[in-house]
Amino acid sequence: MNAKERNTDVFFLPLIAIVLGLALGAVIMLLGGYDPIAAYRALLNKAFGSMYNFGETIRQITPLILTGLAVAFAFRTGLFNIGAEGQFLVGSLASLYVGVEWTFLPTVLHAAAAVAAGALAGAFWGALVGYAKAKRGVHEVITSIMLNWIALFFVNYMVKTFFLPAGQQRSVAVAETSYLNIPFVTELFSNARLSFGFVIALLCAVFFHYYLFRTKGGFELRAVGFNRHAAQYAGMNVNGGIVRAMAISGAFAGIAGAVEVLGVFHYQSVLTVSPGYGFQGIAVAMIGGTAAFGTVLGAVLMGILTFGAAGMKFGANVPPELVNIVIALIIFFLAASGIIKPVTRWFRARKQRKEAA
Amino acid sequence: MAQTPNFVVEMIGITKRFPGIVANDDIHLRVKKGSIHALLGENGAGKSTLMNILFGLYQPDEGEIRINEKPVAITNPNVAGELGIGMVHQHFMLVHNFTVTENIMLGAEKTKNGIQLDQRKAAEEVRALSQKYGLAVDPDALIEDISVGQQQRVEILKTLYRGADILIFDEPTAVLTPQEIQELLAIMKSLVASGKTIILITHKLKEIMQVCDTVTIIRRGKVVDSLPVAGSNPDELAEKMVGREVSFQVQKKDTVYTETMLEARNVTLADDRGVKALDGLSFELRAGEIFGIAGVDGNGQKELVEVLTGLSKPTGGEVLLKGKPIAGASPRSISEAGVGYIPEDRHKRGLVLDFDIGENMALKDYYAPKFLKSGLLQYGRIYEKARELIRQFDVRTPDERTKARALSGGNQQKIIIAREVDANPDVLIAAQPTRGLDVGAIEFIHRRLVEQRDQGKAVLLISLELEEIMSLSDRIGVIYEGKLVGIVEPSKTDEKELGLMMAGANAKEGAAR
Amino acid sequence: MSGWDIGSDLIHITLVYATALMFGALGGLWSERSGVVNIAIEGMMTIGAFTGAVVTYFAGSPWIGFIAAAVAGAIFALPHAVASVTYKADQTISGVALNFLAVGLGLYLTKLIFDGQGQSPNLASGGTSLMIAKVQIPFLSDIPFFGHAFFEAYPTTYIVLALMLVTWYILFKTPWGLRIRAVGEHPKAADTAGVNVYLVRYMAVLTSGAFAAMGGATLALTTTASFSHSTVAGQGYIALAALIFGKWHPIGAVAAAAFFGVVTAVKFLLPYIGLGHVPLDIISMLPYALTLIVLVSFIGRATAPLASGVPYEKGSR
Amino acid sequence: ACGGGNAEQPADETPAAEQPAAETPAAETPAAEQPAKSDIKIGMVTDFGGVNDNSFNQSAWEGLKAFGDASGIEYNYLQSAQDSDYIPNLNQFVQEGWDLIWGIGFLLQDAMLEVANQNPDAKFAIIDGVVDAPNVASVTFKEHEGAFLVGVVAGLMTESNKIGFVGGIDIPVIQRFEAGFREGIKAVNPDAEVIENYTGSFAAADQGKAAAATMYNQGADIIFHAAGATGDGVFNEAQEQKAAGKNVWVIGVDKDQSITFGNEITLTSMMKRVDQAMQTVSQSLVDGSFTPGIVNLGIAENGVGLPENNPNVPADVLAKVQEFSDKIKNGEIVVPETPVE
Ligand SMILES: Nc1ncnc2c1ncn2[C@@H]1O[C@H](COP(=O)(O)OP(=O)(O)OP(=O)(O)O)[C@@H](O)[C@H]1O
Ligand SMILES: Nc1ncnc2c1ncn2[C@@H]1O[C@H](COP(=O)(O)OP(=O)(O)OP(=O)(O)O)[C@@H](O)[C@H]1O
Ligand SMILES: [Mg+2]
Ligand SMILES: [Mg+2]
Repeated sequence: MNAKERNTDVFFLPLIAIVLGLALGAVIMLLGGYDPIAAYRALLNKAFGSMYNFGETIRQITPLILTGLAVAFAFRTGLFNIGAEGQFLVGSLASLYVGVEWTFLPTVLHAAAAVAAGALAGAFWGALVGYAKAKRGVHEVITSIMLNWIALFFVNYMVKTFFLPAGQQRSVAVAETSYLNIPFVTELFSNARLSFGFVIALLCAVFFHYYLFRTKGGFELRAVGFNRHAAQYAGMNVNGGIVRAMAISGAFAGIAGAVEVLGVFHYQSVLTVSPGYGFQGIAVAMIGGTAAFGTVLGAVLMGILTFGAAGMKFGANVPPELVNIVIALIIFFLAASGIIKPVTRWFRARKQRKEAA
Repeated sequence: MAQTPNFVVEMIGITKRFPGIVANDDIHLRVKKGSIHALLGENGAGKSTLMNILFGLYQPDEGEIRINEKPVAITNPNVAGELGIGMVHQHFMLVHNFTVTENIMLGAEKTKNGIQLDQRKAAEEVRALSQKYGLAVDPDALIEDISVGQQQRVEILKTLYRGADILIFDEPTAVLTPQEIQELLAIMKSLVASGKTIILITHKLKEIMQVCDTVTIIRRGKVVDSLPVAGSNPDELAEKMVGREVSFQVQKKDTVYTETMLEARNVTLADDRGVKALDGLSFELRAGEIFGIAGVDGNGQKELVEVLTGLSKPTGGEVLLKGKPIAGASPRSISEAGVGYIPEDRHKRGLVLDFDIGENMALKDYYAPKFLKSGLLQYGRIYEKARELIRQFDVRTPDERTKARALSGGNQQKIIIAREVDANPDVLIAAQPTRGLDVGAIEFIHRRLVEQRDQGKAVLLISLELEEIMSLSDRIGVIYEGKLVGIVEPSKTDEKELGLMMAGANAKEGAAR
Repeated sequence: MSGWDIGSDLIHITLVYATALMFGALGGLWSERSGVVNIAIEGMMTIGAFTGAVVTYFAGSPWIGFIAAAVAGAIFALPHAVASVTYKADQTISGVALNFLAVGLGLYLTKLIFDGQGQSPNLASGGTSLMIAKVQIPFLSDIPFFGHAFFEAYPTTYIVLALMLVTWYILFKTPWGLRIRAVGEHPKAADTAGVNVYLVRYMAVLTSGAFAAMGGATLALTTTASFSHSTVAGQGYIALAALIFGKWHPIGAVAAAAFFGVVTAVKFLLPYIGLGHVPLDIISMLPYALTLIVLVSFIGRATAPLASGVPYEKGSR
Repeated sequence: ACGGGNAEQPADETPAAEQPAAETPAAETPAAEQPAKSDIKIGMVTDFGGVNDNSFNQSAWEGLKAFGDASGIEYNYLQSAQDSDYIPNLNQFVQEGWDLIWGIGFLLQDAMLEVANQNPDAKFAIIDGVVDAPNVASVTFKEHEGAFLVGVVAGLMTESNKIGFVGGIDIPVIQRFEAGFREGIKAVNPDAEVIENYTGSFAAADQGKAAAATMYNQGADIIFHAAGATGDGVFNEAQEQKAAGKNVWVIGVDKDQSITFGNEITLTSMMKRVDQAMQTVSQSLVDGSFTPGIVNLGIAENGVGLPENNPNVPADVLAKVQEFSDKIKNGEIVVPETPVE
């Protein structure tokens, strides 16, 4: 395979995986006696049918970008962050605190401080995982799973103890000065809850790329991720690197939590189950090939599918869980891209034949 | 048929292509029964590939194999086993947390009542085999607890246990001590005497001269020549192999000692359980010399290097660099203070295999101002520097953005050497710098080390290859059980004496200061 | 309530609670010991719960459902094996895909079969229970304390403990086990010794699926009585944690699962030891916090089988 | 066994027309025989419990379904997968011009307030929550009153003098259940001990089962649950205990749960007539008499109470229940809304 072919594969493989995933999803719908065309049309309609829906789709995509980046970042440094879920939650809590209490801050500053608080809390929660791994050798998967649950109950406890208005299952609202919503945008999208958080998420993707591939810190983290022995010998602080990598990863997820509180709900609910953005983030990162831009695209795809799913139920009576199947298939084809390589080869052969003709 | 010589192995017109390279190009190889047949060639010439084909790990694209004059299709190692072919691999194929017996029986297990492993019976067989061929090992020992030489015996026992008659040895001596090498060569002789046939891949011409009957030389996937060893000589073989004349003589200027650069004083390193890997070790390394450390593997070399480079902190004693204590300092501060290090395991410590060449060459100074501008790495400059080093050190690679993983061992080693030498350290620590490399590459690396010395730098050379130590060093320290048991000059000793010291016999006086 | 009764009940509930986790952890063990990372335990348990509940509902016998679940689990694991063994996929990614697939497939099919309902019919409804019944071992169950604690349990608990011993025996005492472990540590060594690495990994992954699915079926057939989105709800991940906690050893993994069971069971017994007023969230946090503390302070470094996560490519170095 | 078939409760207000329609062979019934088609559309949005949780949400959906089938209006539901879905799901109905949009459960309260304010022309109704907006009808229940009555049953019928309460999430609605239940027990049997356990979830049958197991093992003989699908586990455990020869009971919630779980273990149920409220309010929309505001349904309004048939409750106990029921109805007893121990 030459370099050019490799490049086209980077582009084509995901595309083919997505098409195949959707096609197989259609077959499954047919087998179940549903109308796949109506279903996909309803899905797209739900995702893009009106400015409101379009705005809500962006709202759905935003946290996915961030938790996707969290997972991808850790992955790039040799760590599997299955704990974005918990980092997300403590991020929400911290931004809630700042959003409610720090009312002495003026508008933009208040929001910025609240987002920063979310990032810091997420970073701290991630750093715990890194610390346990670096200092005590505890596998990051198991600590993250534990910390996810701990975060869920801890955040509930804090919300109930310090922020709960009588008779409610959610916190008091954050001050309007900390809102991430931009009034004219909200109006443009007929009250959809998209916010400046989307821009923050995109900025995070840019930061992700630059930090990892253009700074010395990123250089170190990648080296640690690939080969910690060589990194250690080359004078890098391996343990510090692991903690730092998990902290940055956690910060992304923490910002996701902040954006949900400051841009979507304006309060924090007492949760019975985690919202699941962390786990979806794993899928997003995988679809995106753990690259910054890829992760954004992965989040877009994931957001459209999950938000559009309700439309499918509504418009074609297809159980919304079908999109999970489609997402699974896409990830699967991407992971085992060997399965679909024959398809790309066939395309190439056909193109060459055409060119030859 | 009857009058043709008795060939057990015939490989006829073998071709094997890998993406972008023809590893074996119409190779013909005929091995006589009861002989030791050498395969010689540069790194990447295609020797391992050819043997992997014979062993059923690869399928040839073209060509035919005959075993005992019958055409065969060796589709996997099981088939090879049935044909009586066994292989001792270049990188040992041993499961580190299994016992010797478990490793030997793996894939050919003995059971009682049809279900349960019968370790005892297998162990008895192993014991019997090791007695028969003089391969002493403890069948119940864990692989990770035994020496490299013993591990190799396990590999040989593995093939014998399966009843192999044709044994392939891929660079078996690269990791052995001189004594172990002699023992191995004797074992090979005894194997052949009992009717086995051996194919030996090695870069060491001396070994070929010592035990082999025939040698086949491969260059860039093609057979250059196949000739009886008797009547040939190392120079001729080397020239055929590399395609040019190779000098085995290391040219050195006279020794000009100046000040002491590095000094170890009573360095001790004990692990959690108090076992001492280094036990009051002392030496001085002076500018303008190559100080060789000879010793059997596992006598503290690894730990010594780790202490000197800051990877571990000694539990006792002092390390002085140009008079300043550095024991326990971080690897980075030691490296910045002027210590360079060519690690023994290039894949583990030397390189980030998934980084490209440019990144690997900048692995230790990526943070230097020359590569940074307002916090951002200047990849343009990093690659520019890499191109320069690639030229200077003759690294064979398509470009500077090729992943280190894709290079041959020799070229990977050159990246490390380029990086460490270019940093212009006052002290260069080289651990096993030529392990597994061909004579051409070895020559190159030796020249670089001597160059450093000649420029007035201090070089600490740690090697298991006595020949390398003898030819390069100005002084030789022998390490045994974590102590330097003697310091000698190469001109006043010989391999035999060194070998004895390495085995712990009676340290030479005037030792350890 | 006497302390003895509470203690006895604690063990009793622990066993009920931990059984599914034990299945899951043992399932993961098979796969990971052969060098295939399995974060899809969650998905495999989900498929097991689904199959167990649905087949039991239609076949009228929980044991048919239980066995069907094991078979379904093995089939469901097949794509993971194909991806990670044949196509050398990143095993983590493949596992993530399977987890998504299981939830999707389980609920999609449930809704398809049961007229749009997101939950299969309750197996204990309508007076006749289709659930697996607890057994009381004659005589032993009459022993004070120990009887209620250990000898009054679901058969699945005894099955999983038996499977733990079987797993241990196979892994450490038979040629198959030797090969599985070799493949998990150093596949190339196994390959050159004539072991079919791919076959071993395929079998191990399929076994893994069957075991984990039995865990899911245990949930559906002994505790939740139906399949829904909340039947497994993260227990597969806990099982994964137990596997790591138990250092990839069958007995260790089962013991770790039991530890999770204990800390969970404590939650229900707090009211009887005068701690009923501790906030629910703090109580709920307890199992996870305790685990974390134990891990960080006592257990520390656990090393996975060396080759786990690394696809084996014949002929590569 | 599909839950849907059990919906027909003897219900006073249900139009009689529904019965014959159900009895005619369904397949060939010409459209003419169906109740007149109407172009009114009523939708409902649930939380993540889903419409077959064997209690609350299911009750709501069955009510809407029964009403829709009887009146010929169009109906549909959307289940929320996460918190952030509430608003888009409500909006989905708003945007497509549905005439009345139900929110099922307390958790939708905030979302509905927001959507109702943004869409003053749309009409909404919520169960179990109070939304202060001019276009929302809020339906709440005096669960404490109904729970008081089953508390009376439990207090009179317990043999071990130990009674359990399994709650779902610790929210005001569920606290009302507990408060009433405790009060009812106290009224007839002040010595009885009440053990309570909140599992923290409405969807964790396994936790319900474990909670019930400990309660029964520690000597309780009757457990009242107010925990949605978590309560399924209470029934499962009771069934097992019964099979092992123990004399234990469950008091069901929301619907008459003996229909699902059988009379062997179901002592009685605290009916919360969500289905009827759904039908009544929906009917008012069809009639044109829809009035926003708060409706609080207690014993007097027939919103809570015991099922018609209670084969396991002796007549004298039922008489006591009737007595207390009257006292509550006429204000003689005021049941507290938060638990007093
Ligand atoms: N699996 C493989 N895939 C691609 N190329 C390979 C593979 N194995 C070997 N090659 C290439 O084939 C050539 C011959 O390699 P081989 O390992 O046979 O060399 P060798 O003679 O054994 O070298 P050395 O002395 O370093 O052991 C090399 O250029 C190598 O890059
Ligand atoms: N998959 C592969 N693709 C390309 N080249 C490969 C591949 N696998 C191995 N090689 C190449 O095969 C050659 C021989 O490999 P081998 O491991 O024998 O290296 P070596 O030079 O002997 O070094 P060492 O003995 O230190 O490992 C090297 O050039 C290596 O880069
Ligand atoms: Mg080789
Ligand atoms: Mg080599």
